[in-house]
Amino acid sequence: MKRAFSILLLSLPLAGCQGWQSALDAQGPSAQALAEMFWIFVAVLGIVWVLTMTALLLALRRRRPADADPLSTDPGTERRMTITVSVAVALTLVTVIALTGLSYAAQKVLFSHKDGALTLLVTGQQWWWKITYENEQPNLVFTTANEIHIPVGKPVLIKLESADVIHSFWVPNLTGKMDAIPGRQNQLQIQADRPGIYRAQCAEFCGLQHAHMGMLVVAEPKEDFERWRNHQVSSAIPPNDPERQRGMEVFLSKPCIMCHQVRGTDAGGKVAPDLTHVGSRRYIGAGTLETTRGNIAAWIIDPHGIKPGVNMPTIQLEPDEVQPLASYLEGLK
Amino acid sequence: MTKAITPHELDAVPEVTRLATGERGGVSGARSEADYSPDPKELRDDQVDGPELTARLAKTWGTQKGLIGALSTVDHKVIGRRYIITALFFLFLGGLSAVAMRLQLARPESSLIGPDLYNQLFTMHGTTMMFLFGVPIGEAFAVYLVPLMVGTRNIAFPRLNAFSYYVYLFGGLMIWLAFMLNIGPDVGWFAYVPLSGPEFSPGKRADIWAQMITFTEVAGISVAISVIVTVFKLRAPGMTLDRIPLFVWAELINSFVIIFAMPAVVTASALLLMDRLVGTHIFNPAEGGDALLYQHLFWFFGHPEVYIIFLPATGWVSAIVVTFARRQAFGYIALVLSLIATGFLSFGLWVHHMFTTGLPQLGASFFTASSMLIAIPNGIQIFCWIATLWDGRPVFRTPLLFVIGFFFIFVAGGLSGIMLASVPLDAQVHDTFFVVAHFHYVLIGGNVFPLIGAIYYWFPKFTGRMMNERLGKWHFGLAFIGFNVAFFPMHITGLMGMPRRVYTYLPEMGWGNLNMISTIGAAVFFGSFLLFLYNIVTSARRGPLAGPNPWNAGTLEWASASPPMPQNFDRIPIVTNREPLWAHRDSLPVAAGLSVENREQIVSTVTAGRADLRESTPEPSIWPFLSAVAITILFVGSMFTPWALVWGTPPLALALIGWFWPKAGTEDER
Amino acid sequence: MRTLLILPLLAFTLAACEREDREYRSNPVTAESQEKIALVPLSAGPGGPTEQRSGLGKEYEENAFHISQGQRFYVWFNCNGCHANGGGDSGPALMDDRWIYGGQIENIVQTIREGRPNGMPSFRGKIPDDQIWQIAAYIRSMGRNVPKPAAPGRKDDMSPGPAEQRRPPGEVIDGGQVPPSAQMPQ
Amino acid sequence: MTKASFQPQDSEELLPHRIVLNVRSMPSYAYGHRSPIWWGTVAFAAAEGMGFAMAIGVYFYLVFINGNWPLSAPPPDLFWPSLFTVVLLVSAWPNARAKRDGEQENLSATRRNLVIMSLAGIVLLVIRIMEFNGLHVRWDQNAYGSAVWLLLGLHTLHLLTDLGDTVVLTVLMFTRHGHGKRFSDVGDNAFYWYFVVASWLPIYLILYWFPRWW
Repeated sequence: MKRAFSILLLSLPLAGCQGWQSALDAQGPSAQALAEMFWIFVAVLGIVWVLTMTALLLALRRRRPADADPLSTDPGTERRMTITVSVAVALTLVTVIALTGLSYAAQKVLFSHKDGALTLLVTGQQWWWKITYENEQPNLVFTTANEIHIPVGKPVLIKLESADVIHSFWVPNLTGKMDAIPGRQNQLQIQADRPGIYRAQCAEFCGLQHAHMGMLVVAEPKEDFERWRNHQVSSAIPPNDPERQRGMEVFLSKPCIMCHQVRGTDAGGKVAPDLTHVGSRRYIGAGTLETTRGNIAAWIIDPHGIKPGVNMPTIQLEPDEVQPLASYLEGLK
Repeated sequence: MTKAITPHELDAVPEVTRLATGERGGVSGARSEADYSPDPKELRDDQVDGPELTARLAKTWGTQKGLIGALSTVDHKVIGRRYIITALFFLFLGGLSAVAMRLQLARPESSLIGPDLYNQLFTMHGTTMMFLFGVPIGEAFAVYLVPLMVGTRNIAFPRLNAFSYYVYLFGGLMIWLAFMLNIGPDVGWFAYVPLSGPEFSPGKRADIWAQMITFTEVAGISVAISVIVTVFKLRAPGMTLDRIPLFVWAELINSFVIIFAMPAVVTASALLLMDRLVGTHIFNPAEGGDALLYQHLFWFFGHPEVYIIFLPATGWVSAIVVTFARRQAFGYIALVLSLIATGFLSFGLWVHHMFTTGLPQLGASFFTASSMLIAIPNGIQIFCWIATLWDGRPVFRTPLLFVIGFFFIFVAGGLSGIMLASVPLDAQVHDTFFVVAHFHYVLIGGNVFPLIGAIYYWFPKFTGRMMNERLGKWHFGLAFIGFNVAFFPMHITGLMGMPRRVYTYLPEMGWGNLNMISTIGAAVFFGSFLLFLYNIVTSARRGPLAGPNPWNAGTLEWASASPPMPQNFDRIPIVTNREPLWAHRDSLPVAAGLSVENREQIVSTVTAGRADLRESTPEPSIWPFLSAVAITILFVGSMFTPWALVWGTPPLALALIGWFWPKAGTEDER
Repeated sequence: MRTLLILPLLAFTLAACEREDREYRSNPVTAESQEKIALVPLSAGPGGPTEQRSGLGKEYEENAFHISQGQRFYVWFNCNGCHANGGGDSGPALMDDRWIYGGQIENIVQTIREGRPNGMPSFRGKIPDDQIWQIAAYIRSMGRNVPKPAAPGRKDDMSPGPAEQRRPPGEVIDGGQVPPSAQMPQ
Repeated sequence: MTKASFQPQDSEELLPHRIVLNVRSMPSYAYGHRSPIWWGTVAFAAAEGMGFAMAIGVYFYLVFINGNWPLSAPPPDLFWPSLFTVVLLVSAWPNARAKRDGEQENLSATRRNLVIMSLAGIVLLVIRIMEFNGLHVRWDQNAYGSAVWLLLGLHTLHLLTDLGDTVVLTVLMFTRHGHGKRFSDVGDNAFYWYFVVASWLPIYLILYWFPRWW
């Protein structure tokens, strides 16, 4: 038990280095710069801490005779301590100035935006992300939700807005966070150096389901990205098997269409995530459940069991409607 | 018992000499001579001595029996004791809510506590710890100890002080009662708009939070003013500025920070209430308002708030270090100046809480520099304390152990704070569990550990009994280990991407083990407090009796009985040294001539501490309590209808008039 | 002394107001509420029309969270397209005291669910039952027919006038005139 | 580790006293900074002044955010606030006399001054009501309206508080309590009135002239 515990403790610092939502597993240039800077700070400040604590422990030795008057001071000791304290303060000042300089340098690099290959408008909503790919060609503009695809090695500009309360956009593997504030627009640049799937999560408390407001950033080679984009722009492909056709009927006859949009059908709601290609996304419920038929069904039957307080209502479905509906949505690749 | 004065001692107190020989400063005017000559029939303390003097003064200064008497008391020790117990009670409630949250977070996707309750819990935890424990506990110690330490008999404006306690109590009870009624605020202790605004926080929950701020602000500022005036005007004769105990300096500067910081948060909460209740548009971007304005106002208070919590702790640390190192403080002037510098600098840092809001980079850089700079005054304090210990003869009793714990934890927290001061690093760790770890290191390390040390240290003064040393050491061990096991892993969970204020997380995030460790640590930490509680209760009943000065400390509070008599001192001491009891081991120089039958105390000059007036201080009165009740009705009513400001004012005005109306023959205060 | 403190606390807790509950998972989950209500207080024979209320109405219109959700859905489902902010446009006003088809929450639920002649569509099957109740509760708050502490404050939006909570408490007069604007199909 | 290492004072008793100073002949009250209450008033004024500073900060923050100012409303009328300012400034004179006569403990003059100050407060309150009428904007109209009402309301609150204080003190002066320390209270009340005057001047400029200059 004890050993298992100490192993766990030892593995702690290492565990932070990996992960799909980790600040120390840097996958982009700015996260890389930040991680390096973080370790420099840790080293410098760690030394400061160790030195101070050593001084403290040494100070705890009894140097004064037991019968000394507490008001008496020895001028020599007093002078030596004054010098030592002054030196320590001076060293602190130097350390602080050095770290401030380091911080400025990193800040300059981080916030100098290069020309983006891509501009995205990300709107935080309670509790999901609406993503609009902007483009000068109107036919390449499209809206999706909770999953961003970016080409590897290209800087991507993210414009951040909010539809209700303050949210914060944070992909730790790629860069630091930036708030989405109602009435304002903030900007942030992300770039991934390696293909991969990185998780983002809302970092500003935004109400009941702040905990389940995730998003994926999928970095992929340019060709894959282009393919993905061209597919996302298109409307949903009508289903051709009877079960999914039945599912589509269910979808269109139920409250779903009041909020959700599936391009190419009558479903034109704009207040909830666009479902045109929901089946191609890896997660549903804003990074809450993996996209499988079973999870989609579970989500539709009882959204509040999974994400209590979400604005998705519980709707009235016959038992034989659930399966086709889930199949239909899962098939919206 | 009285001894004649020797010329040698008079040299030590030149100001006193001048006074004693009849020199008098100040305005000369057409005042009647009658005011100067005391009533010849009135008994004075140069006419009686010994137990008789003690008994007579105790009768004059005592608190009456019965409920009315208890509610009318203006004794700073009675009010201070209530303040301390109430603040500790809220600490306990805050701790309970923390344990509930830790249980929920121990496992991923745990369904123990839903998001609605969890949001209320973390809001209550933060609000309670900051507003109902953190600020009041420092003030509570000031209320109890500052008059004793500066050698006077009561706090300045004792009725205001009593009033502030009741306002604080009612505010705290209101928010916890609301929580039990499921109207607990659920918008975080910072209550950012628009989430806390009228559109996204329906019902009364956010109103309760905002109004609680009003309560604690009224209470906080009132105490701060009482403390400032006590330190300025009621110091024992001879206590010049450089003889003020470090604890008193810390509380003085703390009070100034409160006076200048609290108006910002009350502005924020009042504007929030106005937006919510009467439809103003201060925070509504569609009508020319701005959501970030709220954050500026809140953090203009919120950062000094951290120092409001920390500054009293520096006072505790200074007192404990000096007593247990058996050596006077090294670098007294440097310590005082760095306290003042901390107070000033604390107002220049607030934007470092807003680095991720997209403010202009240049402005943000300025705040990086100022935030890092505050490491300097804090560093000076730490080094001076270490130097004091170095040249001392440390006695390892529980209070000192907790101070050593403070060094380990607080310095670590301060250093991780330097990371947060850097704009780019903050962009990564802001609003993650890294920050949670950081500020618990700073606040628990910087306030709670010294506080527990302070309680072990002053407990004999408060109760007349010592606390159990063995339990104290166990308490320290458990608290130190529990704390670090609970909070150190949070640095890592934060870096692994876990945001703050989430009620749960997905299993695939891989944060489960670390969170489980944190929960175990939190349980141990909480357990150590149960031990503490047990120690307090049993020691208060059966602990060994303590004399007036069980630690053989140097400051004036130890010159009073344990627990102190209602009059604190039978005669007002005269101060010739920073550590009067170390300087005068055989007898205490005192001033005589105050009334035994009326509540008189010496008013002295601000800088030189020269005795100037013998002013009478207010008698007990029920009106401060009634005023607190009236203001509570007004505040609570105004959450439901603005008309409460109209119908709530006459009762309040009546109560205030009752408060200030002079009693025949005695004098009163503002 | 301690019991003295606990007793009022207990009493308070028992009387805890429903106003602040956040009942996001409607129960029973999918059933449509069955309410029997009359449009006007007139009926053949003495004693007025027979009515049967489930008490659900009170639960919704006295609850701040439900009303606030209703306010959200009122915009999401484009009610303001015809009724504006309650002052009426091509649809009748919702904040006055005249109610053509009855102004109790049960009437409003029925109106939303079934639709009414001259332009009000039926939302049965389009809006889940609990959301209809929430919208109806919000509509009740427009004329301040709900308790003041539960009524919404101003929105973070252009201000059309005093928010629901600041309006004087309204009355409900059943059986009004169809406004001219709503008489012709738009 | 034991108590012994503290060189304990052994005795469970308090230190014996040695009287080195006798304060018998000291006065029991004083004026101005010699009296604790004066410091209390200053401290309250500081806290409230900070409140005013915050409110003014909010106002200018909103100006800065919006650019155009005032927002969709004409600037407020000038007549009543200017009259208010004049009356307020004039009232500083009886206020100064109240303080001086109070310090000289001249009961009849103090009574007269306090009555004048109470009347001045009431007149100012009436003018203030007219002032609210001439703002041309409601608090719930837009952020500009909210900020204007905030500042004016905050100052009115202080006006009301001091008026209440003055009236109670006036009544006291006509009772048997009108002696001794009451005169010191008159001085503190006068001090607070100066605070009301001083805090008004910037607000007057900000509310009524600034929108015209912007």
